[in-house]
Amino acid sequence: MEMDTYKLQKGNLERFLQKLGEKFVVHAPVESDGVVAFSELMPGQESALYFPRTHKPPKDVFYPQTEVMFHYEKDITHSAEYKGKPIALFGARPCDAKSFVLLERVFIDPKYEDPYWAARRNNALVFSLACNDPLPSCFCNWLDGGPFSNTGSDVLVTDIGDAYLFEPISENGESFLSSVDMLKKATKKDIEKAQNAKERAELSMGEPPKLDSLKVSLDALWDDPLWDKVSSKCLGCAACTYSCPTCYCFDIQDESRRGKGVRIRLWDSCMFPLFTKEGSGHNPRPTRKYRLRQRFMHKFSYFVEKQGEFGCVGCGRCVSFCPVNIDIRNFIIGVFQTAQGKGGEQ
Amino acid sequence: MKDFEPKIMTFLCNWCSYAGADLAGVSRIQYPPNTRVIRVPCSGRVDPLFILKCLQDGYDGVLVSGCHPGDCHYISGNYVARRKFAILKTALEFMGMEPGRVQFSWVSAGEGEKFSQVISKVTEGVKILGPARKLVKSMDSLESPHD
Amino acid sequence: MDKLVEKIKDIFADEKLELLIGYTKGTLPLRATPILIESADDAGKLIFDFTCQNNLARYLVDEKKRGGDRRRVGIIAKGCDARAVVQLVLEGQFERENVVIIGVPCRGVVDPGKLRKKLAGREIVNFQVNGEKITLFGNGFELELKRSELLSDSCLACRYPNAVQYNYFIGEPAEPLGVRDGYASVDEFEQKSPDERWAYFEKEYSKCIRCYACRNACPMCYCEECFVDCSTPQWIGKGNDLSDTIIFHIVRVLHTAGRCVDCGACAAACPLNIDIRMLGKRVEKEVTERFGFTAGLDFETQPAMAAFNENDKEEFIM
Amino acid sequence: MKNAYIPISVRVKKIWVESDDKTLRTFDLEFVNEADAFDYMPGQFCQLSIPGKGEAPFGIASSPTEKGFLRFTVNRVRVVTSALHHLEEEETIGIRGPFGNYYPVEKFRGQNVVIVSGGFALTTLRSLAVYLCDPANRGDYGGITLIYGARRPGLMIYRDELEEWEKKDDINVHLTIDEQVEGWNKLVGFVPAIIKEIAPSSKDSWVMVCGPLIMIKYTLPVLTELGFPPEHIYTSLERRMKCGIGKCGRCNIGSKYVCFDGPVFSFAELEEIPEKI
Repeated sequence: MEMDTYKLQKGNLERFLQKLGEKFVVHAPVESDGVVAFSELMPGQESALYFPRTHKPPKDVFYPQTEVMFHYEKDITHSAEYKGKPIALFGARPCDAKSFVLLERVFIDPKYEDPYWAARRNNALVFSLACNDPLPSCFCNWLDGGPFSNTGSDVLVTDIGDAYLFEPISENGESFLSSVDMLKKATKKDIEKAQNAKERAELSMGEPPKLDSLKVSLDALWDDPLWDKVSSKCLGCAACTYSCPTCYCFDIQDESRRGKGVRIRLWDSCMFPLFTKEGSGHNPRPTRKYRLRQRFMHKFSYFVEKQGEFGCVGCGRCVSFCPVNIDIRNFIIGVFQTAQGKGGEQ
Repeated sequence: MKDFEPKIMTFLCNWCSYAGADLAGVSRIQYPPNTRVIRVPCSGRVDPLFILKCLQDGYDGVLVSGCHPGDCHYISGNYVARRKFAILKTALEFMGMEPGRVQFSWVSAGEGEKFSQVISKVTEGVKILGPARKLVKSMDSLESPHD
Repeated sequence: MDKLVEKIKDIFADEKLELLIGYTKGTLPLRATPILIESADDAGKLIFDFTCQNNLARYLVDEKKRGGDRRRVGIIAKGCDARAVVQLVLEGQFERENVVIIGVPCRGVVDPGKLRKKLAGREIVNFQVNGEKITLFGNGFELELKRSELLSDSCLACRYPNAVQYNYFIGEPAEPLGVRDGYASVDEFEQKSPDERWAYFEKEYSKCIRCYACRNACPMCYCEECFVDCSTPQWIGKGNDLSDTIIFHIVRVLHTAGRCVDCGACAAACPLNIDIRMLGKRVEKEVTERFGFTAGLDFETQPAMAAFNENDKEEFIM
Repeated sequence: MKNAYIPISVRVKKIWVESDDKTLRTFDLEFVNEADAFDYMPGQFCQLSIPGKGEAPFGIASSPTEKGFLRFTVNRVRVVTSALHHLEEEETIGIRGPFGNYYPVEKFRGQNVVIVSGGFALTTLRSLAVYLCDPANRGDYGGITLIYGARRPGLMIYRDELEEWEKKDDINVHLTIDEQVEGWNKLVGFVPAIIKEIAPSSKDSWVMVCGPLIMIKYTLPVLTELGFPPEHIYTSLERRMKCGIGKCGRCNIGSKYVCFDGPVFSFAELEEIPEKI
């Protein structure tokens, strides 16, 4: 089905978001004290759409860092799935939008559905904002993404200067857009402008390396000294995994007081020793080398095996936040170089 | 607020302050009933984390009491404790915690009277401050919306 | 730079080093990265300049945990790194004779968090230094800043820019920057009302995502099991509840009291630019004034919190 | 779809101490609401849940052929297991499951099975033995051999039952302890040595082995020597787990989640995975 592209003058954005708020709880990037993260947009509050890449990824909109799973009192349990209005996420970048597709494959599989994820994610609308100016640390184009990629979006929004173009991607997106009067049909010239911005943005990112053989190369390097080298400076913190839009590992904990309690789930990180430490004290991943290998293998080998794609969207947050500058792009290049070197030796 | 009866946690060292409390008891000296007592071997045993934990769990005040300097059963436990408490108090008050919430005292086994005075003073101080707010862990999430 | 490399090569041979902890060029502008080299042949990768922010002493702790504290380890040390090494030796974490401290003069290092804040979400591809001015170049923008605007707050208040204890010193000792009096920021903050101060800390710590980058970047945080990871008993919740988070930060500061060398590694490591240093600095001030102790200056003085004086002030005791 | 994170209420029907050092207790549980009862297979596991303490995974020790109870044997280690040890009969706790795969009973239909176990890892293998020996299933399988070792008699779990089995002729039971003690008139020696001694035929035979890693490590070469191919040797793995349904991300060995793709794996499968068990 051919769907129309719409146009919204920038001055009307607030009104548009109000309209969106009638049916949805709107989450958008908001700046608070120097930190830009997604949160519920309050009436009159300004969204930080100018900000290229939010400090925190929007995964916490659908998968909060700490979340009550159920309440209990003695034997009685009450599940605590989200019961609010459907969520509209406005201003996620294409890399982040793609992360929802990857996370969805983990949380919803044929055998088990995660009801907490589903309660927030189902019926949600994702408006992603195309990146006219990708950052130097962005590498979405290495991973089948791009600054104008629409994977995981219901609507792709493009900034064309004085206006935003709204390109419906899903039928849900289209049906919402077509219900909003203040949107006008985009002209051919508008679409051309967006097209130009897209070409410029894609060009600015340069030619990406081909990652087709990354999984095979990685699998072959399981015991390679490469891991000692990469992990030697790792601090073992979770700045990478907690800022990653596709990292989803969690812990489950009980908190209680005087007979009442909750079971909560909270983000956990494969970089922490406790992640795999067993009750007996045995830890199958005893050092940072094992843990760092798990992180990279999970993203570029296991995830591929399980979910058919790399578990990384190339947002570049870990590149920017790692306190010791472990650069995942460098790691990938290093893997190819090491694999090639090995091939040469044989 | 007039009816506010604070909950105060006291950590008493086994050798002096606990005995002091005991003496206050057998001597039938009156003091406010707002305290819960945890007996510890030495004031040096009290990890500042215990104190923070009490505040987090909703105690309105915390008192640690040990032997007078020079009288420690373990020679120097209270000297080390004194340094830890000085730093804890500095940190908490710098952050904006009310000074009266966390208190320290030396009470010997013979000071039943002093013990009751200390408890009265701490209780009165905390009463004026009102219920603790800072650092208290909200347990709202424990309340099921189904109740 | 060649001088550093040549000197290190000599030291490698003279001292029979088996490992050297230093810095090399990072992948981002204004970001050096730690490097561990096991051979003098790799010395050419070493650099030292104002982008070398990480406190390398924390890798001594790693080395010990790998069971390698019998190896002879060299470490490139700014004033703060060297003080951290001294403190680690003093605490029995590393043998003095196995660590070769190679002092380098420090004129302050870039705090990556500050840089991020200045750029407001943008990123740079290059920079140029002109005396005290730094020009940052991004895609389609240029930003000129004073060097001091990018330096870590710790550097701006640093009193020991050169290693106090060292085996070698490469270069001419640096003068302290003296941009701010050491405790000025703390004293200023203390003028606010208690409720304002509490609100400030709540606001700062509410940004925390509990990634523990601050803890893990700190050379003094070497416990086998951190109290936040302990499950029997579980002291505090592991989620991002504000009260749990604040307790984590207070206890982290208490545990480093009298040991903290104010290197600023914790603050620089924070991905969310939380003001981690403020509370620590106040505690450091108290340790200095009350107990007359400054961490990491010599190998003899007992650390403040492991010692006592019968005449310690006790005005706070009821 | 049902919320797989919410525990079902079960009542503790019976508790007994399993080992002389009192670190092992066995629990028979029954569903508070019969409607919650679930089907399961030998080798699957459940999460036992104690409000305020948390959850821990345990292999199901009862067999689906035994009706009216679910059996678990719990080693007291930390928070949840200690809380379980403090339970009394008639108390209720939570249970989630059954999770994971099971011993490949369909694959070895009509063939011989050797069950090898050490210490308190007998739990799910007890389930398997009872399942195979059930009159409804026994005819479907060839010879069944059980080789079970413990450090000393007092640490041998389900001992009364094992002694009953020794008298039966539909299962060959070999019990061994590490070192001779007074009054022990059965085998003495480590499990791998005993297997070597008994030398079960590998012809049309399958091995299900579960025990301490060190036992498995030394058992494998013996089995290989006896001619068992890795495709015919299965084990059940343990890992720290939380969700039990392949989502929380911690129990993986390579790309396999022990909770979801396992816990039962053949050594042929494990050889494919670079990460060590």
